Amino acid sequence: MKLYEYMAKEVFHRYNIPIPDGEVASSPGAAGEIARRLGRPVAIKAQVLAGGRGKAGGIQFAPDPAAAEAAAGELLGSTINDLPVERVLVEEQLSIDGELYLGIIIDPASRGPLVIASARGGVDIEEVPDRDIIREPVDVRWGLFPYQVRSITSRMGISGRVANRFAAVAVSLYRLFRREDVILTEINPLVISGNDLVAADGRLTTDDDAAFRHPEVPDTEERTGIEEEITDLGLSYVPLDGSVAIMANGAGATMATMDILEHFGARAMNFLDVGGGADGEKMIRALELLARTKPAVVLINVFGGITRCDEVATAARDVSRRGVLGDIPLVVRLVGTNEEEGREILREAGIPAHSQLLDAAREAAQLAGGNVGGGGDLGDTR
Amino acid sequence: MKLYEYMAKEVFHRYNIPIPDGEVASSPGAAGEIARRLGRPVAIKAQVLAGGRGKAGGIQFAPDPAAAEAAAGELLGSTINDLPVERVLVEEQLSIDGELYLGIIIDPASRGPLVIASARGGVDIEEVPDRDIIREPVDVRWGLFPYQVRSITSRMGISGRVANRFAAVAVSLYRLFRREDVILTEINPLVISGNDLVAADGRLTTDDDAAFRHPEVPDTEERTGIEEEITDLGLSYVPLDGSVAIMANGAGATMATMDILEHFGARAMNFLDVGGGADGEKMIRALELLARTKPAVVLINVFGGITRCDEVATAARDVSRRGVLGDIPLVVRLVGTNEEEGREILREAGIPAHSQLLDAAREAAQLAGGNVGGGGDLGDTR
Amino acid sequence: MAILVNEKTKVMVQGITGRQGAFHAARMAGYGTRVVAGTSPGRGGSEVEGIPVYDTVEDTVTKHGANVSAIMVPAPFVKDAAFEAIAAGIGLLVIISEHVPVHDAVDIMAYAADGGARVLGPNTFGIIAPGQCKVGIMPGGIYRRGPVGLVSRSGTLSYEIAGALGEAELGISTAAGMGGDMVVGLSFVDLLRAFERDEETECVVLVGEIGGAAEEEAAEFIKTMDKPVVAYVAGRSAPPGRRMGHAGAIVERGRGTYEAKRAALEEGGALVADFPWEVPGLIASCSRD
Amino acid sequence: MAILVNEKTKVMVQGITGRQGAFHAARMAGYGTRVVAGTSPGRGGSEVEGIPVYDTVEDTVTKHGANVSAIMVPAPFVKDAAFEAIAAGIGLLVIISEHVPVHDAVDIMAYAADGGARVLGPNTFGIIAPGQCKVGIMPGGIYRRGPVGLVSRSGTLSYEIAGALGEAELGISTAAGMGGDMVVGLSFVDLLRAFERDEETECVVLVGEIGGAAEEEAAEFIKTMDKPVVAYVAGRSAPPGRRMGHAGAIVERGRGTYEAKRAALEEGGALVADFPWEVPGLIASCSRD
Repeated sequence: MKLYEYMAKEVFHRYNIPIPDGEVASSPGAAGEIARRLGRPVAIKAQVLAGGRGKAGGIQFAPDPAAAEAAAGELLGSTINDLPVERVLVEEQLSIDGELYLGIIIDPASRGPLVIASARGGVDIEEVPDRDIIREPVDVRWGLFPYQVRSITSRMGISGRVANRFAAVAVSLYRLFRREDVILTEINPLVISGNDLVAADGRLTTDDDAAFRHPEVPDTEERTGIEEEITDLGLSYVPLDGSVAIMANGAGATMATMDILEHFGARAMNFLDVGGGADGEKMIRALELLARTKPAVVLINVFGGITRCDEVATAARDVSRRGVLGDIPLVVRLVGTNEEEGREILREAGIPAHSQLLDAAREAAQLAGGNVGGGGDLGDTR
Repeated sequence: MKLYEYMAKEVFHRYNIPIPDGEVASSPGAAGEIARRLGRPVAIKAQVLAGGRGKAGGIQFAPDPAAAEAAAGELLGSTINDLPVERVLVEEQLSIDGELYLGIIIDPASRGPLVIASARGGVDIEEVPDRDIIREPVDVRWGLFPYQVRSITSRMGISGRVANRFAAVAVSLYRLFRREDVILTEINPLVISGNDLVAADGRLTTDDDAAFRHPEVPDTEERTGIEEEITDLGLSYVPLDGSVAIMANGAGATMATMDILEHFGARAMNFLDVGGGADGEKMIRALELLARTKPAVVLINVFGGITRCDEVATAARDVSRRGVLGDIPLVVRLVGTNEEEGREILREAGIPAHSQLLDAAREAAQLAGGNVGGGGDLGDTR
Repeated sequence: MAILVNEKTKVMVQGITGRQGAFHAARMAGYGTRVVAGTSPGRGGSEVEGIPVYDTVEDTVTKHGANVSAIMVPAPFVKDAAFEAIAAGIGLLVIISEHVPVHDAVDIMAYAADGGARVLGPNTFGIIAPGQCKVGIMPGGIYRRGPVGLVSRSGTLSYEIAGALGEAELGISTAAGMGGDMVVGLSFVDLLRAFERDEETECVVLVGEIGGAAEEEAAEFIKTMDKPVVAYVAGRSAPPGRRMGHAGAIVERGRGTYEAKRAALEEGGALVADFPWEVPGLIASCSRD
Repeated sequence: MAILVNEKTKVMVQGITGRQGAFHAARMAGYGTRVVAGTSPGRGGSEVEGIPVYDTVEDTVTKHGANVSAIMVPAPFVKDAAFEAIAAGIGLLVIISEHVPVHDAVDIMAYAADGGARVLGPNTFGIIAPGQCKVGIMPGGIYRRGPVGLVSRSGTLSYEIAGALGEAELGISTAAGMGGDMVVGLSFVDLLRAFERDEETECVVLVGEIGGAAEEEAAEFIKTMDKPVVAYVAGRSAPPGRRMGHAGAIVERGRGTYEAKRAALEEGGALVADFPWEVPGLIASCSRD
């Protein structure tokens, strides 16, 4: 889960990483009040989970409380990269003597935390040339030590008090990374302000799968109503921009289904991953929710492994019996674990079922009005 | 540092270890109030850092708030094993279906944490026969896992929900042990109450040397004024019951000095360990404090290593010049690092110095009125 | 022979009394796998589908010589189960459970490295040597024995490919799932290396998907291989920046796109299929070389 | 020869720019020890008493072949310093600093075991092979070279014994301090074993104190030794239950009393002295055997 900047900074603060003095506000008046308390020029920062916020005008500066109130008034209620601004962070403007970058991510290649540092902070790390980026994997058995950070700062070309402060921040950030189940965190820029370092901006993404260990962290995901309800079922839902609703099991199969639909000229409207052995009631509820998105067609593609064909078939039958889908056509492709039992259930319910994904995708695309001709020759290759 | 029971339980609670419902009180009225809030029979427990509290009458039971107030009135202001009772813990009385023992200590032999468990809780673990005690060392690289605790509970002969709860408590206690720099913790008894486990009593000793990492923990050491002042100097002071004040460097040498004094019929009144390179000003201040304890004689025994003889000599000279000791005689034994420089300083100041511990101890014992004859033959063995 | 498992493999199931554990333990045994035991703390002494249940992994090792564990416990308990298996000397852990916290996976991989154990997963469909041994949740019936090695990040997608191979009468030496999570044990490279050495395997099919850099790393290794590799990568039509169901499919920072992976694999010498059902044809074409 | 250090040992000092570090680095060098370098993060490039200072331990290893480190940094930084030394491949760490948090010591010992390094301390006076190498804070002048091995938990007490040996014209092969803390690296047993193997050593003096069980463990090992052992244990007059200056001297739970230690050592075959100055006489008596 991505945390808002102000939440990320609260976490930094708990781990003794210096942050600018400031507070979050959800009204212009409150923003002005915070600026008054700070008693100096402030930055007003839109709290949205989008990159490129600065370029999109999401950060403004105000020399006094009145200007702060005005700037907050402009930002609050506007949208930044299509996301509504509901809160602004009002912070002291820092005197900036330099900008560094510090991040920690989970690195799939080394199967552990990777510290990323650069003396060229303040810009998107993507834009920093590789030779200016230091990467240091961490052995989780022992954690990150100041001596390792000293080797990083030495390669960054920083020394003295700033290097010592950098080591302290990095060690704290690593501790936070592990204890809070973080998968990505960035401090960019980590501002050199006099002899101190301050986390002027912060990104923090926690592991959804570890949320059970952190009941205190509020949920920040920005979801539509349907997404929310499906997530509450413990299933994975992604809204897209086409006209076919897909229910499939497993991320890979879902993506392959979309790829093939696209080949036949149709696009997915959304997809629902019921992988991992979701039970029948959940699937029925999920199909009800999918129907509410009013797709041109619903395509169920299940290659049963841990998901069992009989349970999927039972759900499809019940959905059909209850008329949950209205007049939205249903295309089913069903193979794998308990396939025979599943096909028997569908047969009794009078629901036709494909065994080939190709055929199911073609039919779904056809029903969605796609350009099926384009993929006609594919049928012959197998 | 030893924590009071109520403080230990606060820490347990922070780590999700169940504790009885209750609160600490420092007046009988407050104790009655807590009992009223709890609305059931309570235990009133004197908060003192002494073992054998129960046997000494430090735990009382009260069926109602009035009885609780009365019991608290009896305990507050009394002493348990010579320690004044300033606070009582008022807790719900638990229904007890069984009593277990769980502790974790730093084990010098395995150089790491050692989990100690027994199905025979509720009595001092010293009194439990060895065959009923399970010991399980923990690899700090990975920590304590439930599967390891299951092996412990299986050997304890407990199973089912109680075993699962035991594993959860043990894993939490281990996490607490590591994160809070604990050197000894005990839950005894860990009460089986229905299907739950509750830490009915708790002991927690933290590492003084790690106090810098835990600025939030209040200091509970019960010290005399002088002990407090010497501790504030960063030196180690122990009050005893004899008449010779000892200032020495290093725990081993201090104990050897006491042993020899005792052989000559004198006992230490207190000792001060200035090991580890204490500087001159600290030593002077420490000698001033020692003088306030009114010993019959002050014995300085320094074999300089990291402690330098010249600094000790300078301190002794300044103490003598300023008349800090009044008419308390000073016996000095000084050898080791910078011995020549030290002796020169003492010579100039007119302070005699021994080079043999034997001679210094004999003189000190003599001045303290000890039975020096008893050790007379020792002088011949070297 | 096959890689990692074969007809001598002695499998135990952690979480055998759970709904999934019991179901798939029976399926595995039904397939002919030597499922020697299972564990379920507190349920030791019972049986599931005729398979003896113990409290500890150690018991399954000392009493039955188990050397592979299929881990099917709920996500919060996977770390404990994996550590127990490694400490008990299990040589290969097949972690079926999904939604395992990534920091737990990190710890498991570090401990496995210390303990000399290998890990497939988390979030893997498992591993199958057709006709010999099935450790996982895949539908065994679709796998025919033969000369093709199959390695995949995704379960259902690999079934799709296995099904297509079967219809083309192409058999499989071993099909292994790496697991779909951000941090998994054995990598494409580890498994490709094993297939390169395996006598039964003549060529390898790699099934990838967008996100991460695992396919790019595999592409580098393929350059050094003697055996031909056919690849398929899912996610060509996926919009960038959306989370596609699991953490391994995060597309971000310009890395891990379909185009990047396809280009790297082709440069590495792999034949890349546009659709799952093209894979058998490409195998035939490289066998003709 | 001696144990652990000798005239070829290349010593570096961590914390060499500190008050104690600078003082004792000069003392060690003055004794004839090959003090090849020191470290002080941020002070690299300078010199202390003619000894070159670097930012990292790695530099002292690659540029000067340092193989022993004397750690003299403030307690909160000891863990970092020790890990750095172990990671850099230093073979013996002599941790002089006291007040090191015990959990830090625990971690250091575990990492040292992983990294193949040995540790004396924390809170040790160090180790000296008289006339060859001094790594520590002991007054070098009191040590005469000879056939007696000396091992102690306490610094000043071991000086006392070394001084008594010297006055009796008995020399020392090596004198090593285990460190006075609850958790230390090399134990009495480790050091006795080294002395048992050392050709220069003919007998060993063990200096113990009340608290803990290290002397009892040593007593078990002494039973297996060929070389005679003379022991002295401090703390006979100490009241039980008081903390005697450091954690190693906690007397509690009925273990580690003077009586228990003395009885164990005597049962193990050691001659036990009542007072430090009796040690030379006991050595003479066992040499006559």
